[in-house]
Amino acid sequence: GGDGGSGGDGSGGDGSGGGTYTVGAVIPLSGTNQVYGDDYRVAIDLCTTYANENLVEGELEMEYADGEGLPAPSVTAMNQVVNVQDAIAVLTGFSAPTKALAPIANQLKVPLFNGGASSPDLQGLGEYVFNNIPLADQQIPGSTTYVIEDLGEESWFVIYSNETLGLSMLDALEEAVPEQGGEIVGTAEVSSQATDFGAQVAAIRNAQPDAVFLATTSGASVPTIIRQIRDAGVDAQLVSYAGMDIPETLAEPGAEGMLFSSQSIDYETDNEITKYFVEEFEAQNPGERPTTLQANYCSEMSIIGTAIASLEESGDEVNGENLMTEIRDIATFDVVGGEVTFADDGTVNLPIDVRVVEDGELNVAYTYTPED
Amino acid sequence: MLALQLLINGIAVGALYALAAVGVALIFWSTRVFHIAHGATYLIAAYTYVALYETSMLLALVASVLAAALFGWGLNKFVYRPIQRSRESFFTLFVASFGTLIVVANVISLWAGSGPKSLPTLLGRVHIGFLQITWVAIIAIVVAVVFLLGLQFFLEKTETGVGLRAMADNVELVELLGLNRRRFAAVAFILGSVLVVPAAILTTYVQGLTPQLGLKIATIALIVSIAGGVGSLAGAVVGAILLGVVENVSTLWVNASWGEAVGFTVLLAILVFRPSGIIPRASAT
Amino acid sequence: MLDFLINLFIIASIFAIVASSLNLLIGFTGVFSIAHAIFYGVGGYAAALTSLHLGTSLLLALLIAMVASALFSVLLALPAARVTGEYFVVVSLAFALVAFTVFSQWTPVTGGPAGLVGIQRVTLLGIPLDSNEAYLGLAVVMLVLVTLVLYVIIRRTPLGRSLQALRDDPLAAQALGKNPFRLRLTAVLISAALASTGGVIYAGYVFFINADSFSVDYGVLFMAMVILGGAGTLSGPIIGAFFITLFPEALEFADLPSELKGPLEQIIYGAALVILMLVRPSGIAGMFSGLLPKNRRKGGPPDAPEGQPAAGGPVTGAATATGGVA
Amino acid sequence: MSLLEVKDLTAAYGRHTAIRDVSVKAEAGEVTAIVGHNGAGKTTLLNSVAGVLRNVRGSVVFNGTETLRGSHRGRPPGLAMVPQGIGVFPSLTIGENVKLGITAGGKVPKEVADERIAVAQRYLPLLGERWDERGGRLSGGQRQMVSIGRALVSGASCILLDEPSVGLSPKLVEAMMEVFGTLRDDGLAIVLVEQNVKQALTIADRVVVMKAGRVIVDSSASEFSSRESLWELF
Amino acid sequence: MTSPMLELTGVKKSFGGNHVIPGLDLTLKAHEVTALIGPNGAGKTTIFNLITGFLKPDEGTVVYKGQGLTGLTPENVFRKGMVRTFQEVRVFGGITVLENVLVGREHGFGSWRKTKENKQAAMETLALVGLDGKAHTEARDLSYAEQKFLSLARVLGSDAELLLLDEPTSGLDGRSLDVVTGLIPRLKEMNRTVLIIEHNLDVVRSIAERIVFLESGRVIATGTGDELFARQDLADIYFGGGTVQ
Ligand SMILES: Nc1ncnc2c1ncn2[C@@H]1O[C@H](COP(=O)(O)OP(=O)(O)OP(=O)(O)O)[C@@H](O)[C@H]1O
Ligand SMILES: Nc1ncnc2c1ncn2[C@@H]1O[C@H](COP(=O)(O)OP(=O)(O)OP(=O)(O)O)[C@@H](O)[C@H]1O
Ligand SMILES: CC(C)C[C@H](N)C(=O)O
Ligand SMILES: [Mg+2]
Ligand SMILES: [Mg+2]
Repeated sequence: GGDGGSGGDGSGGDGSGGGTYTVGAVIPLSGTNQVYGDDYRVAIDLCTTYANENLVEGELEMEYADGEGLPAPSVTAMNQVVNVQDAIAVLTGFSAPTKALAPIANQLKVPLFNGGASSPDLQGLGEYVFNNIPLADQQIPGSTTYVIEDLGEESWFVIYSNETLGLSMLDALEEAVPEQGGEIVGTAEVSSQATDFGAQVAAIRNAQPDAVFLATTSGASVPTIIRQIRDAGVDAQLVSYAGMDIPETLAEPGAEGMLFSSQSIDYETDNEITKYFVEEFEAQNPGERPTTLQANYCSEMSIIGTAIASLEESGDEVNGENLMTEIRDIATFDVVGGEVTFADDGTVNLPIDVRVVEDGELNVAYTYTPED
Repeated sequence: MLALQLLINGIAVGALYALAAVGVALIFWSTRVFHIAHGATYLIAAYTYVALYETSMLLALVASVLAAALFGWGLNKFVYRPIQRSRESFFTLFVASFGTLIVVANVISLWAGSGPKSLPTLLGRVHIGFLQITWVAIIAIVVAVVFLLGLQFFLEKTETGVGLRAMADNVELVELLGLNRRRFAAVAFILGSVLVVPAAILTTYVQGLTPQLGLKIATIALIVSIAGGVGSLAGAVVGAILLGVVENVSTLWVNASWGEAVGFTVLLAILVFRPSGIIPRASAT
Repeated sequence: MLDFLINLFIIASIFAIVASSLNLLIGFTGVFSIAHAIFYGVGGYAAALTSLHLGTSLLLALLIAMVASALFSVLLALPAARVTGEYFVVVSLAFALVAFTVFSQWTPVTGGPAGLVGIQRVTLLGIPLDSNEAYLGLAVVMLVLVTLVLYVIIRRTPLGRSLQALRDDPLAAQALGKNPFRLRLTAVLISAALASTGGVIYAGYVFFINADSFSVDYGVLFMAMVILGGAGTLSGPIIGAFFITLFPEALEFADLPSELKGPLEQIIYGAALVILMLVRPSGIAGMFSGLLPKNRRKGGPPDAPEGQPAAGGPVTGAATATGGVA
Repeated sequence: MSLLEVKDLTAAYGRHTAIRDVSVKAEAGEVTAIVGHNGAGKTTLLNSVAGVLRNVRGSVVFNGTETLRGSHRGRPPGLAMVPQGIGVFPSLTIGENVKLGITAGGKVPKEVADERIAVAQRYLPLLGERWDERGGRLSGGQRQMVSIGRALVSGASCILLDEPSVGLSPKLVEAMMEVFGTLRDDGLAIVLVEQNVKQALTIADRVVVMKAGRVIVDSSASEFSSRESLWELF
Repeated sequence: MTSPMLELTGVKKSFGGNHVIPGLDLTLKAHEVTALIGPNGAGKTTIFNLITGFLKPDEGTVVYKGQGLTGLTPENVFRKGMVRTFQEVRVFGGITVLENVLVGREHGFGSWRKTKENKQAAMETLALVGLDGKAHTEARDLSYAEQKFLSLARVLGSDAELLLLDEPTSGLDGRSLDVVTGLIPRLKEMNRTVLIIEHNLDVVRSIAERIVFLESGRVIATGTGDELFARQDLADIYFGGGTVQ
């Protein structure tokens, strides 16, 4: 693991190369969302090694702090990794915490990377905030096009969580579904803490839709929702987005045939980081497949590594401010599955895959390329 | 039709709450421990069952009962009782109880992962026209009624039951009379803990299981058992079912994330107008 | 490092403000509430909204927050008049859950789950409090003020005496002309207003407010601070708040394996609560002589006949099934 | 060997020692009255003997068994107590309240229990009249009767009575004293703590005077009555 | 001239079919010490509860100095000028002895400004029962007898004119008893009227100017000690033999 003491010399070196650079990760290490934090950590650790071996001259060191996927603990955790451990960059995920951390990142001049949260209001949060994941409004059209045009499932039911992500997905769907000639025949809200979805399922049965879209942030409850929908005899097409394709979901028998949108990741891509990630992940987690989000967190280490390497080369001091400028200058990075280019508002625009669960595995069913 | 289905769902969920609530009602009322760690007992029972059910459902059930009983007994003996010995304070016990829940929930997530666990669907559903209800819900309702009657009998008719009621009134007096307060407390904890087992198992079948569920279940159980009427097990059951029904039926008018709040508001209102709960402890004969 | 310590002390001071104000209820009035995170939250939201719509004046934010919080607290005080003792905990728990839902779902006002962003640093009489050092100063001054107000109320006013009388024996207090409802209401109003000042300081510090910072877990945390420090003492809640805030941070310096860090920290925190309750059931403040805890002692006074109801009678509603006036 | 023998008993509440080196005996078929001012330590003594207090040193031998230490720690069977103050569980019926005395005394066959209840109801008719009513509905004095009734049904061979007459009407006090006299005549050991010395002397065989945690007088009742100087104490 | 201090007319109270007070008339004259005696369960404490608002009469009226008390809460009854003690000790354990007395004196917002006078007066009251030396002790650290005294001091320290005392001497030793019996007659000088429930006949004899004998919720006799103690019918139900000398 990449843990370690608080590197006393971690202030970022003096530009001569060979320093130790601390990168913070404010992710859920406990609580409801720990599933995600656990996943992210695997990828982050993996690709920290990659960056150390192949990119930076000095050494990247990870500092994890528990943000629980909630804003308040995340703020404390961020202060901790930046002020005590002198992190020069911070990785995070989840919409609400990312929004909460953004002003701090800008104030402390520490680049903040989001590889997991997909709420559209994460764009334009300031110079220091980078989302290397397509936000929800970019992902939705992929699913609607495929499900309505190709599969002919026209009546939709949306289950959404009443918060940034769920609401923005609902908005996007209300636009995208009719655009493709479909219709939303019903919506039901779920709260993130809930485990009983009887009311929502009853509403679905009442509306008899062709497709049910799950727009929630809580991966922990998605398998249960699916289970309860299926148990009630509803066999509509299930559709969701990137954050939900965790192993627990895929393991749920009722998820067979379910669709997930995510950025298109071509694991065959011929770049170093992709090859490394695919090989090492397979080696360390035999039989498992990385999630899209894991790929994103690996990519973030590669982006940070690349930018630091470039600073080292030019002899500039490696600190948060220079790192931010460097990333914005370079703009386009090799990442797992291809290339990303950061727009000025800190977002990336990528082709979208719609993948289908077949025997617990995800296979690409359709790829959608947004016109800019 | 939707309304009727929601009513049925509400009763089904309420029955599960009720199962979780009777145990905590018994414990809280007879020992005055604000036993939020009942959530930990719930988790231990449920995870034990999940870990073993593939071997044998019966074995898993027995192990679950033993684990719950052992935990409840041990918690009382090694945590609550020493605290009560030095100075009985309601909140001190509550903090310790809360701390225990945190420890257990996190130990479980270290051991079994924090992700959701689920069990294969059990027995399916009964259909009445468009309406449906799960067999699990029916079992829950039956078990709840059986427990209720059994406990009522136990409390009214057995010496130990009367002892527990005496303890609810005045622990010091129980001691002064030379009655074995510790034994009564142990019985209350063991019995109350075992009572959570069906709730834990049945709920896992329909709603899945995460370490976070412990706090939620214990909170609901405590609230309904007080709103139902302190010391009134029937009240706890009625309170639980009321909460389940309000939560579900209210989704006809409000978003689901308000459902629980609406349910609690109803229970709060009941407490304001009937401070002694829906069915107060027998006050007159 | 210094920044980090300043950050911690700001947070600890804020928590100490809330815990101290809660102590007025738990320690001195016998109103067992775990809903205090809500009033802290009302303060936070009030400050955020003031900052977003009315400008950065600290005094204005404090005024609005205290008034809003006091008004809102009436909803909690109403049941407090009828349901007392241990049973009120449950009422406050339900209240906290309902209010939390309002925070997190009433999007037009609270921003819903996304919360409110864009809060500005406050200014005091036109002077901006930009640096963290200045802000720490503000938090500490606020804590001192709140403690002072509490000290005066509790130790120097007839109100304080009446509240404690009510705590010790509601029936006897009534017989001596005290109106339990009005007293509990007053205590809840004051306590809620004071707690909201903590929320104001918090909002101005983190620039971001959403419901998660005011969840039931925090309500329990504040209660734990009061108990851990020593209920019914003025210093107890402050000690408790600093302890509970600083202790987990100290764990950060322990070299825990990262994949176990979250749960392990939680386990250590939970275990610490249990162990402290076992070894210091009356609170840390009790360790220092002269600050003896003034917890409610269960049962009667030392040599009073045993077995008398500590509280009871018609007003306690659920507490006794029978009129306890014997 | 006396039925109950207390030797060098010292008991403390925290740092405050309430009784020090107290030795008393209670014989079967005798009433031992313990008198003394408020706070003299009478209740502490009784509670220590009854195994309720924790911080106790010394020795209590009941029926030949040491009860302070070893496996018999706690309340020995055959010992019942009427505690000071209100001794009623308000939400239990009077019947249940009384029957707890049987529970505390140990398992007995139903006939024996019924027989004891009948006797108690004969002594205290109130019990019979209001058997199924809740204890919380009784007046102060009535509660005291329930408490006494509970000791009567316990089947104990020694009863510790801590100011049983408090709150009772004068006539009832007399009646109670008669009952205790009868029990004594049946061979029970009665330990009676009383404020009212005159009252106690009507049935006492021995009188123990406590002061500030110590026994200052231990004499036969007749001797005590005749010594004016002792009367001055009150 | 003297309209009665307190007048109960046709007061009835039953608990679930049990007619505890089937119909009671009772009058108290100002500046008198009246004892309310009678067998256990006669309804004495219930009468206190009915007068002071802790219980509501089913029927009948309670009039205090010409004002009806019906429907008033206990705290409002107090404000009319009467105060009670309870059969069991109820002190405010967590505050000092002095503060206990102050609680009964301080009412309304204005009392803050009069703290000094109030403390003075409270200390004087404490001196009456011999507790002035313990003014700053927490009440829970007092002995049982001292707590009984404090209960007395608390009601004396209030401005109430009518004092209802429920067994103020129960559980006290002879020495302490004398303090109470010495004090009560002096209350008249302080412009107080007293109604006292008491089972200790020595106490009743020494302090009561008038005795009201209650049985099954009815007044069956009223008179002085000499009149009542001599009556065989009352002895049969209450006094018993021998104890009244
Ligand atoms: N729970 C307690 N905690 C501390 N001190 C106590 C406690 N109970 C009694 N004491 C003290 O111990 C001493 C003896 O008290 P005890 O109750 O035994 O006296 P007593 O003779 O029974 O008096 P009374 O006649 O008032 O019942 C007193 O000084 C009393 O204050
Ligand atoms: N809340 C109640 N519910 C039912 N019955 C009650 C209630 N309070 C009192 N009683 C009954 O009313 C009668 C009178 O009780 P009360 O307490 O007034 O008696 P008392 O005269 O004060 O007796 P004591 O001298 O024993 O204190 C008793 O028989 C009692 O059982
Ligand atoms: C990892 C995901 C569940 C995060 C979620 N998509 C969010 O926006 O918060
Ligand atoms: Mg005593
Ligand atoms: Mg009475």
